[in-house]
Amino acid sequence: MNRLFSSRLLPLLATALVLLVLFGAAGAHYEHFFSARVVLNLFKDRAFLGVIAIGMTFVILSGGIDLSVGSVMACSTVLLASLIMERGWPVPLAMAATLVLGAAFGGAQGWIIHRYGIPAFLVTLAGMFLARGTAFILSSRSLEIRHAFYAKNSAWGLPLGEGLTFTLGPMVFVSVLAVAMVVAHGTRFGRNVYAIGGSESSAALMGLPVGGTRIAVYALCGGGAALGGILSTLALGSGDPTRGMGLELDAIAAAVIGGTVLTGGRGWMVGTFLGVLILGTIKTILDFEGSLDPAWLRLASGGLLLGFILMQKVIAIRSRET
Amino acid sequence: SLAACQPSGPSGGGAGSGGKRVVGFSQIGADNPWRTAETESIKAEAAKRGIELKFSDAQGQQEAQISAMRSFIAQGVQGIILAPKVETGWEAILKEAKDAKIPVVLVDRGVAVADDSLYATLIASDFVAEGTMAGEWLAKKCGGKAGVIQLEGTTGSAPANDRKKGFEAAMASHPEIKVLASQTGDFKRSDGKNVMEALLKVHGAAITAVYAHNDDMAIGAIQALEAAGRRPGKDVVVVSIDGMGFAFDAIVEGKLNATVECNPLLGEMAFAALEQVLKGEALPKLLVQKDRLFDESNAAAERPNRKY
Amino acid sequence: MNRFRTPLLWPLAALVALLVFNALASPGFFDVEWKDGRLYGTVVDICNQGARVPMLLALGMTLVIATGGVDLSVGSLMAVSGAVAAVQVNAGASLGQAVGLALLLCSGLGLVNGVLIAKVRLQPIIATLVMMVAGRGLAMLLTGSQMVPFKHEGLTFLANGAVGGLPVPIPLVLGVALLAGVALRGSAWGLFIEATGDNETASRLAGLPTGGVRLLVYAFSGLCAGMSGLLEASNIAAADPARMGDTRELDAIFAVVAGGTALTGGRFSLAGSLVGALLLQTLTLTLYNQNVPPAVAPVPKALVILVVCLLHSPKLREQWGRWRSPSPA
Amino acid sequence: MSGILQLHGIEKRFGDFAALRGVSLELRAGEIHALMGENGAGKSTLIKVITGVHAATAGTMELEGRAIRPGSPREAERAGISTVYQEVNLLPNLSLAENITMGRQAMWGPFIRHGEGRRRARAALARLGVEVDVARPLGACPVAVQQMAAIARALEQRARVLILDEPTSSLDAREVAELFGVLRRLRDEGMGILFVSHFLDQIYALSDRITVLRDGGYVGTWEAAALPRLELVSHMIGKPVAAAEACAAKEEASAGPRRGAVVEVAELERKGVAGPFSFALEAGGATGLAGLLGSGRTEVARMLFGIDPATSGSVRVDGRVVSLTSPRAAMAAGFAFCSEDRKVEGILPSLSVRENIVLALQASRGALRRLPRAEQEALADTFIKALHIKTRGPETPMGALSGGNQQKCLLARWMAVQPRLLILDEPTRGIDIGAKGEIEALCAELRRGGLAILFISAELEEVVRNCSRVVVLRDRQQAEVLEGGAISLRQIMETVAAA
Ligand SMILES: Nc1ncnc2c1ncn2[C@@H]1O[C@H](COP(=O)(O)OP(=O)(O)OP(=O)(O)O)[C@@H](O)[C@H]1O
Ligand SMILES: Nc1ncnc2c1ncn2[C@@H]1O[C@H](COP(=O)(O)OP(=O)(O)OP(=O)(O)O)[C@@H](O)[C@H]1O
Ligand SMILES: [Mg+2]
Ligand SMILES: [Mg+2]
Repeated sequence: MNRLFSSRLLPLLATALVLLVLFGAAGAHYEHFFSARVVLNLFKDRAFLGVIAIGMTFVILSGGIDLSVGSVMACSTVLLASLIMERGWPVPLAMAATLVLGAAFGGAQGWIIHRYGIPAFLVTLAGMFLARGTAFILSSRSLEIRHAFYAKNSAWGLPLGEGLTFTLGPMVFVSVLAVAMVVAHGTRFGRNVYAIGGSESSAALMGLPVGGTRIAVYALCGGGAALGGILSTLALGSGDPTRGMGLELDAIAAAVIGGTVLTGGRGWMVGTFLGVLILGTIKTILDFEGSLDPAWLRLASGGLLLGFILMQKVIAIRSRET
Repeated sequence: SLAACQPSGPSGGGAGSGGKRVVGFSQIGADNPWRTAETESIKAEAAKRGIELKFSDAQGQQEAQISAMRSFIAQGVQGIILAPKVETGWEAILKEAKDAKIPVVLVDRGVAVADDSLYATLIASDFVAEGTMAGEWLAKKCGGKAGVIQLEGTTGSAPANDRKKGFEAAMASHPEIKVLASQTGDFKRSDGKNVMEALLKVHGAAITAVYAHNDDMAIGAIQALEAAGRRPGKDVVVVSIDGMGFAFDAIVEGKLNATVECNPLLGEMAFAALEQVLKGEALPKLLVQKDRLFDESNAAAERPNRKY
Repeated sequence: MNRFRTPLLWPLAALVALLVFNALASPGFFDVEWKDGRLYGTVVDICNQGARVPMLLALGMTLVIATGGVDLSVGSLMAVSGAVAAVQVNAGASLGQAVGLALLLCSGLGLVNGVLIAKVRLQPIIATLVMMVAGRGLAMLLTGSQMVPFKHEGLTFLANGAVGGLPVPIPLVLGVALLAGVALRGSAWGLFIEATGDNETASRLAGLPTGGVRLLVYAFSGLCAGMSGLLEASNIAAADPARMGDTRELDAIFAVVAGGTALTGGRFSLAGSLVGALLLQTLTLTLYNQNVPPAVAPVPKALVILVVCLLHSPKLREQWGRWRSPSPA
Repeated sequence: MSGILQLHGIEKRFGDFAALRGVSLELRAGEIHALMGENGAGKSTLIKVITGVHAATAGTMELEGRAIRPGSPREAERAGISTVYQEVNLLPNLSLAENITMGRQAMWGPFIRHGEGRRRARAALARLGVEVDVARPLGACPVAVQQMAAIARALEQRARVLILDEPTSSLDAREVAELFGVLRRLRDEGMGILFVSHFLDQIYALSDRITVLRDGGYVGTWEAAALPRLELVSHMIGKPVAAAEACAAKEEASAGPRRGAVVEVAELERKGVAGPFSFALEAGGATGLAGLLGSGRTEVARMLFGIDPATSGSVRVDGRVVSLTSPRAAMAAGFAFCSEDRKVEGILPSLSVRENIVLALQASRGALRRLPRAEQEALADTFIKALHIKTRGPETPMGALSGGNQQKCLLARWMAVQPRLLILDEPTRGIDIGAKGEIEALCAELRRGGLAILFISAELEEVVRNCSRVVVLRDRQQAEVLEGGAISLRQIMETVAAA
């Protein structure tokens, strides 16, 4: 029983282990790396990616994929900015509207995927163009949000000493993670997501609500992207239609590094959390290195990613054998 | 289990490796020759001054630029050079830098912040002015009457927005100049050629001028014009922005009519400014690059001076 | 027969619809002239620009997708190929050497993708994502991150010359497609690819070399990306390592699926993919021709993707059928 | 007794093909009703119409007097119809416990009580006499356990109507007995049970009434006690009793001439999984593997075919040691393996019947020596005729065939390569009696040509009938080898049971 449990969680443990090794090695090599500030930055800078990756994990667990998250995020930052600054909406209302629209957009994609049996890849590819286009139509340039609410809340947070604060972004990220873990593991909806990902036809034959669950999953992911957008406006104080280009690949990579299988049905929310931290650590290492020219930077980030995945695989296989 | 960290931020001139000065440079990307020239210039200047440069290539993402700046702050660099991707969104990170007493020098475009003490100075080109300059020159060259194709840069990018704005402002006073079509060539030579190829079939002889947001797209357009049997530089006026070396060559060959310089060699100015701030000297908030226009009258003479 | 008809029907229908729209909206769309010993016109442009990138990439991508995989690295491999060729000819290599080396390297990198997927058993998206990032780095490394212009008649001829009045890329891509089609259907590789994509476990147990099949398709995809990169570089007489082929993998994937090859693997149709790629290119040129503002341009693109997918959807047809002949309750 | 579920004139078309043509059926409360018919007769399709997987093209249904028209299995389940489908349609990625309780979990507010779920699942399986770790992922369990889980899931739901589509195809005698006990109890509690099986013994042991379908049409319904077996078979095949007799007679397969050992297995073992095993397989002979569920029969087959290669021991073919490190290597040694898990390891659902049949032969020839299309078609035709594969044509996608017909295609795939050794794991799963005879006859013919067969079946009678040597397994080890006259049902049972 115990052995079984650990063997199922093995990829996860391997991931955590490799992250620690990576962090430790970098800490030994670069001055100032081993600091509270670097760890905090990891959370601050990836909060929005984290939220989006969690939504993406739900989608991947259900056997789908969502390429539209980067564009939806960009679109919601512009929408929010223009609602607040151009229409004068109260900030909470504008945020709520953005969240609802993001979720509705995701839900609509889910509905098309389910109703017409079109591959998620394509529907969300169309969604990606649509949301990006909409963002550009809303504003072709970045919009500043200058508002008392933002001034007050963007720097608000738990003081950690040494002038460091655990700001709203990381807080939201961590709470979303906690909720996602409970939902994925402990609720019917969460288990249905795993079921659909395991085998859609079986899930349907077992009488599970396939359609509703699928639509909800994409709505969740769309909502997550919108929330990510909101967090990014809080962190940056602006909306920008070009933000989040290629973000979908980062979100997918985070989920996969965390052990979520792209064919669906297997994976963990904590894994995605680790995946986000790993991507962040890799980037931080490259920034600390700071002497790579762009060509080597790309080779190195590809190499680090590959090395990480290989190491994770080797550890998982080794420990299964012994 | 993290080791207690030292208070970060610049601890006199001693932080970094072995008393060497460390400066961070956050670059937007490496996706075009102009930007590569800028990066090279800053790297070369750092090497010349014996400064260790922490270079970060954000691959086109503002978020990556911000996290790079956070890493710089965590490393306790003495100064940061930032080439901001867009105008907005820098308030928080600039404040973090200021709190850590690290001066930030902005290069090639500005930021929108309420409190201009957040950065030391801005060494910038004025994209709107570039667009206007190109427009005015084109209007003069065509005698106030033309059918123009505008090749825009990457949709939503600051230079594309501003160069379009500046150009259209110039056109406002020339009612007989018609912008026949305005399409994005994504700042790429290949897309510039593809778009031009297509538009030539639609507008044909009505096209008498091309305005491209960068030199690359202009070269692509010239190739398309030639393939269609037109004579760029002669029966079609081609104007672009950036002033890259190859654009000068094209002017000398008579295929490109003019290019507005947008100087990427900011290294020397940037580091000079940084030195001044670190010494505690006051600096003007804006050091505008005087961008010049080159056409057949002065391109050949200038060509040997071009380093990029 | 059956296999031949179904996948081609819908992308062809969409293509025809788009062409009809163009014929009505922009007179002269179908005009073709004979100029300097070659055909000249919008339709020729569509085929030419389409042949250079989406069609070639789609050929390779079709086989990859048929095995149930995907190849995100093709855009970066284009850049690698262009970089190699440009650097080679500038160093005085002959056309054959430059082209040969570029294609060899790209097929090799494709093969690396294949090894990571078939032997190391990484998920295709991840393996090719790594190659997408690293390949771009390699291209930039080869060129010192600079654009590399070249003056080489042979190499520029590839995309700018004409054979029998047609721009070279058109007969080239048709030739590659024909060759691939004959090779796949004339041998059992086609069957093996489809079987691997349909049910890999079962195929392996039936004795198919599923690993070899994967190696082959990723190498072929790399080769196609290499050819496409050569043509793109040839077209502008320069290699653009940082930007060439950027996001073109999405175009290729769309072309393949529009052409009736399912993303889940199994049956494939090369002809369908070519039509899908043409559809995409026609759309792009239509947007230019109609002077749709670049900010708005993604929207019609999204709509066309949706419509084509809806046309393919068997569920939609089923629902239509039910709606048209309601059964007695 | 009253009709709890009534079907009137149910018709179902797939395109222009009529899979069901006006089927009417009445299921009463408190009866076990057998649904019989040859492969492809339309049994599974009828069940899928009842449970809302397929929408009927015409016809009506009533459940307890009220008209129903379920649009999905979910609606059918809500209405009180619980179903075990033909293939195991559960979730391989989730635990047994979750599979059994999915959708009906015990809740605490919005949260699932996982512990309670495991308890319930354990109880449900225990009712069927299965003791396993319910936290194990379903995909890692043997097919038989998966099938039991599917049944447990259906029983767990207190339904009015229970439908079982070939639930016993991979169960052995003991489990079948447990299952039948439970079904009888449920019948006595007033449930209506619809039951599909190809085992006549089981049908007669269990059912009260029998309905026969043929080619999608309704043939009739009889009291089981009043319908002699031969007459049932003749209704199923649609030919007079004499033909049915011939059909039954074919079950007596004649053994081919013995030609000495071709394959010698020595101390074959996969560490920690199964073994060691030592036995010989003769040309022209059939060797059976017998044992309980999970006794390692499938593992032996997988080792021999190089899927999970052995870690020690050797295999000789004609005296030469062969390396069995992959299926391809095993095929090169002349082995062929027809898996028990046809959905995952057998069929290629979107490829055609023809392609499915020629696949292994083509693989053994290599990609470059493509079988000419005409030869492929001839081969497919031959097997479609010889095995009576019911398909609209050789180009029909495999996924559209009935379960039994898919199984026949897989047999055809392996017969086509003309192997030295044919490993058959549950080859007659879901095959009707007529076809069983055909297949056994074909095997006999192959054996006459010098083929050796390794025969694995949960149905011990079949093993006894077909095999000239039986290797009995216990706890994933070889317990004993029985030969010739020593082979009998009793002897095998005793060996299996010996502590
Ligand atoms: N989805 C489908 N599309 C097309 N034809 C189908 C489909 N499903 C079933 N059929 C056809 O309907 C017929 C009846 O199939 P069905 O599965 O009901 O048979 P069955 O009686 O259950 O046989 P078996 O004993 O082999 O399971 C078969 O000829 C089959 O080919
Ligand atoms: N693919 C697999 N992965 C993990 N364990 C497996 C696998 N296949 C078989 N096993 C395990 O090996 C043991 C032997 O199972 P096997 O299937 O060989 O038994 P069997 O006698 O063939 O039973 P069955 O009646 O199910 O065919 C079982 O406990 C099973 O769980
Ligand atoms: Mg059936
Ligand atoms: Mg078995």
